[in-house]
Amino acid sequence: MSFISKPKVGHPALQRNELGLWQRDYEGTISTLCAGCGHDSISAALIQTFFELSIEPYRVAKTSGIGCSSKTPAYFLSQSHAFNSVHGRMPSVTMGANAANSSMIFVGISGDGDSLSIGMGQFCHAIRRNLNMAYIIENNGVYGLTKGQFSASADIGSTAKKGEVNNQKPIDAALTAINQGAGYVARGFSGDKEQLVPLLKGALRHKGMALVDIISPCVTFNDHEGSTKSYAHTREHYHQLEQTDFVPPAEEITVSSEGRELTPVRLHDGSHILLRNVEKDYDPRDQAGAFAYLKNCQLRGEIPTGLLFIDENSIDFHERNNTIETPLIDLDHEDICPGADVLAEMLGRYR
Amino acid sequence: MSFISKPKVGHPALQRNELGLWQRDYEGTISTLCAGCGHDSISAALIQTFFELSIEPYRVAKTSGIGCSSKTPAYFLSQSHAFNSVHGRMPSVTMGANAANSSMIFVGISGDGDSLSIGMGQFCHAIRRNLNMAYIIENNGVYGLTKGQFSASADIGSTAKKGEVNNQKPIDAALTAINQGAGYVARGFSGDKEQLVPLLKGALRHKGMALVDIISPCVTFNDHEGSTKSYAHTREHYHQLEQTDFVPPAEEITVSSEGRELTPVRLHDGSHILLRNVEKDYDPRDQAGAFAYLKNCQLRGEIPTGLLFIDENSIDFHERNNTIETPLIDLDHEDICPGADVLAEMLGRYR
Amino acid sequence: MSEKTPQRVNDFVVKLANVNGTGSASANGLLMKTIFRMGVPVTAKNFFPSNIQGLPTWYEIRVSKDGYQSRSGRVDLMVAMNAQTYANDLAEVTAGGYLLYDSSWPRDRQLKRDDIHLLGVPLAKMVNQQYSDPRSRILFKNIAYVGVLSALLDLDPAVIDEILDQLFARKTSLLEANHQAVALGRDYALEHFECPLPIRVEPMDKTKGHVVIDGNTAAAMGCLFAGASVGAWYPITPSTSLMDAFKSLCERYRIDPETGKNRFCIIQAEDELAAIGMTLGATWSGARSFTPTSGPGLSLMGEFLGLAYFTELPLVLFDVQRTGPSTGLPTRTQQSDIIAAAYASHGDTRHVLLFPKDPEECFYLTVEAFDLADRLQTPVMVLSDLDIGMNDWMCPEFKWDDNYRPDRGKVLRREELDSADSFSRYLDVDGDGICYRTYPGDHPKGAYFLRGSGHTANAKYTEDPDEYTDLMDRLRRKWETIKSYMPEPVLHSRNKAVAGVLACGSSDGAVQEALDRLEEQGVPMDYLRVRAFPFNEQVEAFLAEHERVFVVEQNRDGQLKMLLLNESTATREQLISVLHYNGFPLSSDSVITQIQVAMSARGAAA
Amino acid sequence: MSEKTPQRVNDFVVKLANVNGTGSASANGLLMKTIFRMGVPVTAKNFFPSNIQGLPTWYEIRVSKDGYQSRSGRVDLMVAMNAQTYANDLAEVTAGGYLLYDSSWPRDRQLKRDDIHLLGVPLAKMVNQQYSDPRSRILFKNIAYVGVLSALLDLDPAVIDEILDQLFARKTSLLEANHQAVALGRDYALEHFECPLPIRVEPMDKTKGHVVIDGNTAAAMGCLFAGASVGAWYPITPSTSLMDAFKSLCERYRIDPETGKNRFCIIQAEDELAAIGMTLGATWSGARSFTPTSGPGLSLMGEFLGLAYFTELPLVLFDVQRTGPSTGLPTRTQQSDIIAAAYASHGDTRHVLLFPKDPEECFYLTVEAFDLADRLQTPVMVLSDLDIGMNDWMCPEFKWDDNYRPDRGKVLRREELDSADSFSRYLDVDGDGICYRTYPGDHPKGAYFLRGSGHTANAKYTEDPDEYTDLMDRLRRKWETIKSYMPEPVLHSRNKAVAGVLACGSSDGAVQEALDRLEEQGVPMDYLRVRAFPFNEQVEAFLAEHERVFVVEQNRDGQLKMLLLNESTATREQLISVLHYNGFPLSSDSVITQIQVAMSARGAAA
Ligand SMILES: Cc1ncc(C[n+]2csc(CCOP(=O)(O)OP(=O)(O)O)c2C)c(N)n1
Ligand SMILES: Cc1ncc(C[n+]2csc(CCOP(=O)(O)OP(=O)(O)O)c2C)c(N)n1
Ligand code: SF4
Ligand code: SF4
Ligand SMILES: [Mg+2]
Ligand SMILES: [Mg+2]
Repeated sequence: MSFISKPKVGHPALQRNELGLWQRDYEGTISTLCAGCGHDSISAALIQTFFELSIEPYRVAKTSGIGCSSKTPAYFLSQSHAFNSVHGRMPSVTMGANAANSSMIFVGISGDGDSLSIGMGQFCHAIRRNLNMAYIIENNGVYGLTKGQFSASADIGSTAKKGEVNNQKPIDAALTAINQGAGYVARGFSGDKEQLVPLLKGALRHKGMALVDIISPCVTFNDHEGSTKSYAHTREHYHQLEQTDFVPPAEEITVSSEGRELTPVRLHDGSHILLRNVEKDYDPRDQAGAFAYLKNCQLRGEIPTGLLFIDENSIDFHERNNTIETPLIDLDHEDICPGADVLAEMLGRYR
Repeated sequence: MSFISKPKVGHPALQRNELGLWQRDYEGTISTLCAGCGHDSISAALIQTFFELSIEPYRVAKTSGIGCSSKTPAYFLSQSHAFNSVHGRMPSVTMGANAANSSMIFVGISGDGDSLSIGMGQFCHAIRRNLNMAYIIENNGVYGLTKGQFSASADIGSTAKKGEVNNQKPIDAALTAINQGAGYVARGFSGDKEQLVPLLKGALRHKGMALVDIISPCVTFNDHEGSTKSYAHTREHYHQLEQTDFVPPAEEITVSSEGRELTPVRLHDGSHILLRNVEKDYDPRDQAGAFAYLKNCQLRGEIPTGLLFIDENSIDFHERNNTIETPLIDLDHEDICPGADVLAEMLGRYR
Repeated sequence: MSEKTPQRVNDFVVKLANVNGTGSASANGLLMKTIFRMGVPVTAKNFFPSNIQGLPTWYEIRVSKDGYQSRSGRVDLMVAMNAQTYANDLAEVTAGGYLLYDSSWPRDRQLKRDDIHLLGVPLAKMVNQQYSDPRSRILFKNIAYVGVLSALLDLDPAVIDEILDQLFARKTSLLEANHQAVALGRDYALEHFECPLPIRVEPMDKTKGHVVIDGNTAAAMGCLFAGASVGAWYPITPSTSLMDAFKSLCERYRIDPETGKNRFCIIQAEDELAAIGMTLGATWSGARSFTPTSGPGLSLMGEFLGLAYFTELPLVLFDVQRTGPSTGLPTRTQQSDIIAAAYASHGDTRHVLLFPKDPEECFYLTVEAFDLADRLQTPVMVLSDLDIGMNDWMCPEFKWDDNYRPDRGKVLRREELDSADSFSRYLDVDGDGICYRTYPGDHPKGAYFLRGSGHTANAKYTEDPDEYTDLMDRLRRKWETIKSYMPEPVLHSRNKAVAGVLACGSSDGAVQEALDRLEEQGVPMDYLRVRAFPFNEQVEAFLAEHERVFVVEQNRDGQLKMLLLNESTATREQLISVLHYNGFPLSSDSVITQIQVAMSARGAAA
Repeated sequence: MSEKTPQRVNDFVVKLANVNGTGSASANGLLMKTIFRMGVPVTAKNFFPSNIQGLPTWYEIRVSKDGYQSRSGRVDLMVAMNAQTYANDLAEVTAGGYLLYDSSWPRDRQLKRDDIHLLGVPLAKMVNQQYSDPRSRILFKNIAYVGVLSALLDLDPAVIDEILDQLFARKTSLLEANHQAVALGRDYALEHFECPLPIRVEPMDKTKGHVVIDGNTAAAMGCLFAGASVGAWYPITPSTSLMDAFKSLCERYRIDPETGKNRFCIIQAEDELAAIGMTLGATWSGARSFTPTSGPGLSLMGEFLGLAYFTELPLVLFDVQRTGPSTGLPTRTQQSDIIAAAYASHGDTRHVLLFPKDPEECFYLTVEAFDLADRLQTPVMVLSDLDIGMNDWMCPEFKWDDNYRPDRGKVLRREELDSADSFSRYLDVDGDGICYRTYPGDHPKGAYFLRGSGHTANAKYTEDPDEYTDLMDRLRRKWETIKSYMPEPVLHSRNKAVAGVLACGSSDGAVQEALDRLEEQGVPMDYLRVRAFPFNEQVEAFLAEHERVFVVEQNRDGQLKMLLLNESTATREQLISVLHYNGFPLSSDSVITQIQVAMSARGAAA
């Protein structure tokens, strides 16, 4: 960032949304990330997403771990609640917050280091629980904040700024999520907001774990030649599976003339994601097929983006656990404290 | 276990092996696990395996975490070195031990709780590093030692002893390993020693991460009706992909009359695993194919066993990292201390 | 054989040596409960191995008309049901005492001791004649020795029957067999021995209004009544049964009658790091939330505890202590996490600790822990231990005041925020170091950014040295405030006390008994039982009033003493450690002996 | 304008205010090195934000003919290159001092102070005329102000040229441009200002035999020379550069000449739990192995540290401390992990700590740490801090004795085992509490079972109370042995000292300087610098000899004082805390002031 404040992120947005809010009501504090950092573009996409979905900021809970990426919650929705926790533990904090108040909209922001190294266990288990949240990984293949070590998502053969070559297999966040059965798995690129915003909208509207793995180049430590997470490399190997569109619940889906390649995917609240296939025959509902396809891309060095996998019938944590709809924090004490008589009765067993 | 000492595990083994050792030289202390526990059968299989491979016990490093399963290292090869560490952290301890002395034979024993809950991160990263070890998960779907809570490998719908139903998706150790690119992934059953021993032999001979996920029923907390990890359920849904045979380096592979269904898989030391297909068309060299097949089994409630996946060309940690062959602990101080003159030269840069 | 055993009516110890996984637990419980229902004060300690089946386990019942709850160091009657431990069990019997064994097989060579009485009963033989399937044989052998003991100890058969009737009300098939097994043993004893023994039970009226309960269950009840709605945990002995109990309570008392849905959320985490993370997420959201754990889990929670301290999140953590370090002896007790808990995490951190002495206090201090955590906005750790948590203690029935409402502390909710001009999360409005907080989603004005890095009064990021110092100084000021909120210590004064004794938690019973004995020996002492850290004025006053203070605790390094040295005006010369750390609960005789030795050493030196 | 500035030859502070990520680091380093090469003692502290680019950063160079290394609290010349911090930077200049700023834009309104001298140089303008591409413009602006300063401070241009020639020996394209930029600034200054200023550098001969180096690099050299072959870590500021340095040293000096293969193994772990697990696996195997970390990482290592203590595994851990608690201020310094480190983990645990005072000691104490860890078979933690680890310090060149051989302690290797009758891992053969160990794979007789649960002298599993107690008591005995192995504290006595001062680690410089000043003021004090925990006899002797001891440390809670209260005979009355914890390195004036205040308060009270 620079000291002279940048123009506020996003379009001048001369319109108000359904809540009567301006896009700038969805902005955050001035970013302190490096000028050009992919993460800042993601903040911009998030601002647009929340604005367009007309979500009340104070109904949003932003959570994160530690890293440049995990600073992102400061840079959008400053009127929301945020919990910037410790390194790698965003999923557990989000789980607890969601347990206590399931009525909030949860968006967790993490990095590849935060989620795939120190946070790998919590990441997998949050998926396993099918925690209802949008889980965003700002994936740059390095540890930005600690100055450029390879992260677990660095590809074999990718080079560090000073020339060191990574020789370990990458952990692919999307493949891991698909394997573990996440209900919504998408991949985007910080440099392609047009594709990203509908993917983010879908993630927010999907009920259950929605992973959005976003390639987000680190201009300071991983944007050189030889890096496979640079802007240039990503653009070159970028492979869009579908064109994506988000249709809110009320709107009708107009099947255009090219209707036959158009897949509408219904989300829990009645909204839809419209997919227009680019890659013929890619079926994001087929787990094994998606896995095979993506593994193949990995071998070819291609970066497939779009909605990679969706299970529209996934059952979220609270449903599985039979939790009451009312957020637990809204229950009165009388609703949860059985009272003196019951205590006496209870103690009867111990006499 | 019972106080009256049980007959020593294994066949009476009237033969000595190539080292002139008896099978009882490979035994451990008397098990303190419950009578009938699957884990004890695995100890027996390990005893047979090491005996038949004629491995010098003191050249073996046994590592484990915490759990009934993690007690196993006490019950075989009492003349070996063992490191019974803390819960979920066996992989890191093994990694360090292997870094210091790559000449040892590493066998790590873990449980489903130990590896797939608290240890999920270390499990995935040990695979990622392709640490040269046999990684054994004694998988019973519960936490035995803490008295029967569901573990992360418990299937949806499986019931606990007192009737509680598990409602979370399982983490499948083998699928996770395949996804992450482990070079050797097998599944066995504590109740089928015949299949298990060759799988264990292969795991010990494979150079790199060799996972053997072994269904190992917990007779005390998870062997009732309704459990999907009971002896009965496992036997019923057991689905052997191949018949397996292990052929040591020196021996010739005799392709029998039914030769066409026989796949010899060559391991790094020149030994072979011979696979005789039971499931036609199952190809353990095809990552995406294996994944699809296993996912399908999961849906059908089938338990596929055998060598699930192999990558004969996998490159282990030290090879990737260019570590010297000599175990580091065998280097002399002169080999690693540059000496006074070099120090003076080195300090020149700081003047 | 031996000297005559003196009469020990309602004042003796029965110890039962068994093999775990053989169903002895229910037989032993039956025995204990019978005595309790006869109105005689009784407690029991269970010594079990860290495995599931086949290893030695002991159950020690102390019958004490005076109501002493701790171990006394004696064994009047040993029920030796485990051949593997015969030798030790035999050696443990107090001279003049009894050893009951299974005489189905010859054991004479093993059972050599002249100063005690041997009582052989061919239990296995008897039972094998009666029952045919192997499982029944094992189970009813245990019930049969209860029958034997009922005759020897003069237990009321009607009470036994009553308990059995209640236990097997729904499994009538088993009921008859149980009655039968009791009779089998009882009849044998009446026929072959002179019953009752000099050690025996006489009905009293001292257990009315009491229950027999373990501390983990009591703590779970506390969580239920305090209104905790989220619990996250990872199983670990000896804390596991706390969440088990909470869960079954919730399943009974927290189901929404209309929808059948849960008014609670319990999450079995993947490990302790996740468990505490979830707990903190939940308290941030505004729920009362807790996590139970034990030593290794506590060590894993260090990083998050520092975050909670620094960001001022309420948190209730139960550390049911076991014998450390490392994996240690997972099924044995100790008070050895005091320092680890008080100063958990890197940097300048310090935490509130509560020390319940028994299940009763587990209940009340748990409720208080939630109130304190909310009021003080910081982690509150309840330091229980295996002895309290997993053993059955006799306690007065817990009482509940239906007027109780949770003290949520300084929280601004919708209405207050509506009318507020502005909100600063970390502004010390009241000057006591405690600020106002909000719940996410309540109100737009309540939004703030919680972070473990440097933050201003407005919850903005800062690296400014002065803003950082302000924050740290306020937290220290808050610590002073905290002292005034701490539950008071309990003082037991004695006339002409020659010294003070200070202890905490489960040491209480042994200390109380020891001090009675010492007073009888002409050495009266005052006793202060500390119930919380940080220490408050009463602790200071006690220290000021006593030149010599014996600090009794169940660890090797004198951790409570260390806390006193660090955080009170106590001096090194003043404090004398009385330590016990072999994994078994503290016994009164060990306290007496150590104090006597220390007194005479001092005396000699003086 | 203002009063006349007194001459401060070779005794002044220059502070440079920059924006991070703009390449100022190399310009500032050039400045410092020039002064060093002119033979004048100099140190530098870097204050940088926890981000990568665009936030304020400062570099503070202290030129001290007397060789003082700490901050003094004054700023004689501020180079204000960051408009965002003008106001504060201006305020910080000591009266009579100078502020150099970029006058390319009008700044008059912002720069209002009558008691200092303003020096405006149109740096941006000048540079923009000279260079066209934006990157060069940014970089060479920095080099240009070095040129300006060279004239103002009377730096030797030949020395600057020499350094540039060495730096850009391989990038000749850049060399010329750098020379040019220096000249640009220098010429401007010579033309527009009266050069040199009263604050200026005069060549001396005081830096011969010295180097300028940071502590993390020095510690890495220590690891290299001590023969560490396995290192495992997870990146965390400010410890990261330790492993970076070790890695590049290894790549240079540890490649097998024949095969080109590595004679080392460095593993970037997935987190700190894994890092310490790997380190322990490696030391178990017999390698010298280490892990560097900082506060949050230390908190995560608690469970494994307890295991290492209890199973007696050697381990060298570097905790390069930063400002806590929690994430805290990751790029600021503190000494606030002392308690967390000393008592890390649940149960009765205690650990050896070493406190290097500067990079030189980082080197020597690192080598000693490995010897001690092996000899004592327990974790040894080197408690460095950000100030030591990441700042450039002037130190005497490190020396190496080629006769050094690692002290691997009590290890039985192949030959010894061959002739041994038997081997018991945990048998106290020598009576000092330290037992013999073996390396896996060395010999069949050496095999043993390492476990964190209860174990006998034979490394067998046990839950027996006596065997457990024996083990714990032996470990305590070993702790007593450990004391005699600890590096001695350093005593600085003064004639007729009126009190004692005790400190550790990076506080040393500030304390030494403060005590010189206090002696000048007629208040001489003795000073003991503690270098290790547990404390040994010399520490006791110092405490015994001083009625009052000021304990100087860089944390809020007086953690070193707590250790003294717990683990020495020090009394509460005797110890007076001098605390500093705002994240910046300790300065001598803060020590002086606090001691003065405390003295007069005491004096008044007496
Ligand atoms: C427990 C702990 N260990 C290490 C660190 C240091 N650390 C801070 S951020 C980070 C890595 C961040 O990488 P990533 O999540 O990919 O975020 P990025 O900066 O690349 O966006 C590390 C290792 C820490 N803060 N806490
Ligand atoms: C840090 C920590 N947390 C919890 C425990 C308690 N614990 C011991 S074993 C175990 C689970 C073991 O399950 P698994 O690995 O499946 O082994 P099994 O007993 O089923 O063979 C747990 C939770 C522990 N020892 N350490
Ligand atoms: S270092 Fe990289 S990831 Fe961090 S802010 Fe800069 S560009 Fe972004
Ligand atoms: S509890 Fe289960 S896993 Fe543990 S020893 Fe018994 S049968 Fe085996
Ligand atoms: Mg990253
Ligand atoms: Mg298990």
